[in-house]
Amino acid sequence: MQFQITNQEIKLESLRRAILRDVSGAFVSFEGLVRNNNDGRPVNGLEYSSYIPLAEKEGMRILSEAKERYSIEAAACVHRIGSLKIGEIAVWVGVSAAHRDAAFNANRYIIDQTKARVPIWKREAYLDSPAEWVNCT
Amino acid sequence: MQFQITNQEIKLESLRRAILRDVSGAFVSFEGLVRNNNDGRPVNGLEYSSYIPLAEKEGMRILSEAKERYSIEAAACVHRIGSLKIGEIAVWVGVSAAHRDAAFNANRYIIDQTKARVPIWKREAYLDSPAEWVNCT
Amino acid sequence: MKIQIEYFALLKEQRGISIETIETKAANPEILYSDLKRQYSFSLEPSMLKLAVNEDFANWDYSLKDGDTVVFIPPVAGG
Amino acid sequence: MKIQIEYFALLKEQRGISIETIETKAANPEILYSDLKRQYSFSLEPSMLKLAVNEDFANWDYSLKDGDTVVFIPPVAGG
Repeated sequence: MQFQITNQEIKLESLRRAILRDVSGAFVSFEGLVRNNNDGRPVNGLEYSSYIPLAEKEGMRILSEAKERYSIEAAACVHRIGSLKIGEIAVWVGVSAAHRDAAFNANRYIIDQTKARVPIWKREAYLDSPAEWVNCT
Repeated sequence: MQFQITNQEIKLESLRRAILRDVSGAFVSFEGLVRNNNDGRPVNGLEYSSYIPLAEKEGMRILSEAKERYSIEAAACVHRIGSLKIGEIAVWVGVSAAHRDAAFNANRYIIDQTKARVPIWKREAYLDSPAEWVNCT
Repeated sequence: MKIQIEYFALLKEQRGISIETIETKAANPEILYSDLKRQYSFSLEPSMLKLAVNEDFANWDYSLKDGDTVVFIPPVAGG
Repeated sequence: MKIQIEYFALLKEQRGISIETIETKAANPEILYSDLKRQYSFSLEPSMLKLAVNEDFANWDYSLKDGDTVVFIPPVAGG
């Protein structure tokens, strides 16, 4: 179980390997990517910031909850902060389990709860107007 | 949209890249892995076989259905055949979408339908008893 | 008429070969499978199988024609 | 008493700095935010914020003590 805030590029393969077990029959990963628009407005890139000590604490709580609720082997979540370009990975969630039902449900739980509860903020740089903090209007 | 049966090792990174788009805000991947037991019986490895022409046809139908039902950008599924060892990837499903809801739901649809409809068979080699065709008893 | 049959998984194991061409008078795949099941002691009941003719799914009452390729599809278990 | 305040996202932008230590008589974070909101014209209503004291979530009626670190948490939007 690992929840990490990082300012480095997210490297998929090492994260994936760290949560696979010999008993794992299913592995589900989610990637949140910087896309080129938000509700149709062209986006240049994103800037993420976080209140890191609380983010990592709350993130670990979410992973523990997922492990209690679903029959999973391991789970991890890494969220990047700083300036990101289109196509870059902002957040990654990986879950391994014996069976796919638990892996899908736990992964969905972790990303939904992370987006709702973990103190991370996103500022979108638009091509056609000033940057805006998402959700803060 | 690609549905492929292969006897080669499944390479994740090139598959992932092939379905990412600049509009993709979410990417969900599923891996079905060979695990070291089935219902508690120790497993040595698996052998998969397929009726390939029909498998690829039915697989493409499943991908088309997923694209009709969910707002996704792209989807692909690759299933390996031949002898697999513990920890190897038997099946991979990747879906990109603007939003995570569609990516999760479409991915789940594709793997569920693939397991139910695509002519692929699995023979488990047990450590303690003769090999068995899964589902054929 | 001549019908080509491909066998997979448990049926291939029980038949001992993966493909054969046979001469048959079976009007449809239901009758054909019933003949083969008796001949080779296939353990799978037809209700457990799906059917493909000429590389696509077909119904059990499909009228077999000379040169058709038939596949009886055991329960699948991908992934 | 002395309270350390850290600002993030829109609050950081509107305050112009990310951290400060202030002298205050505010009994709890609710009163403290109300003071700061007036002083710096913060646009976010308290109902939109969550609150952390000393690196964990806290209630708005928490009794502030000398040396506490307070963070007002704007609506989050990770991923």
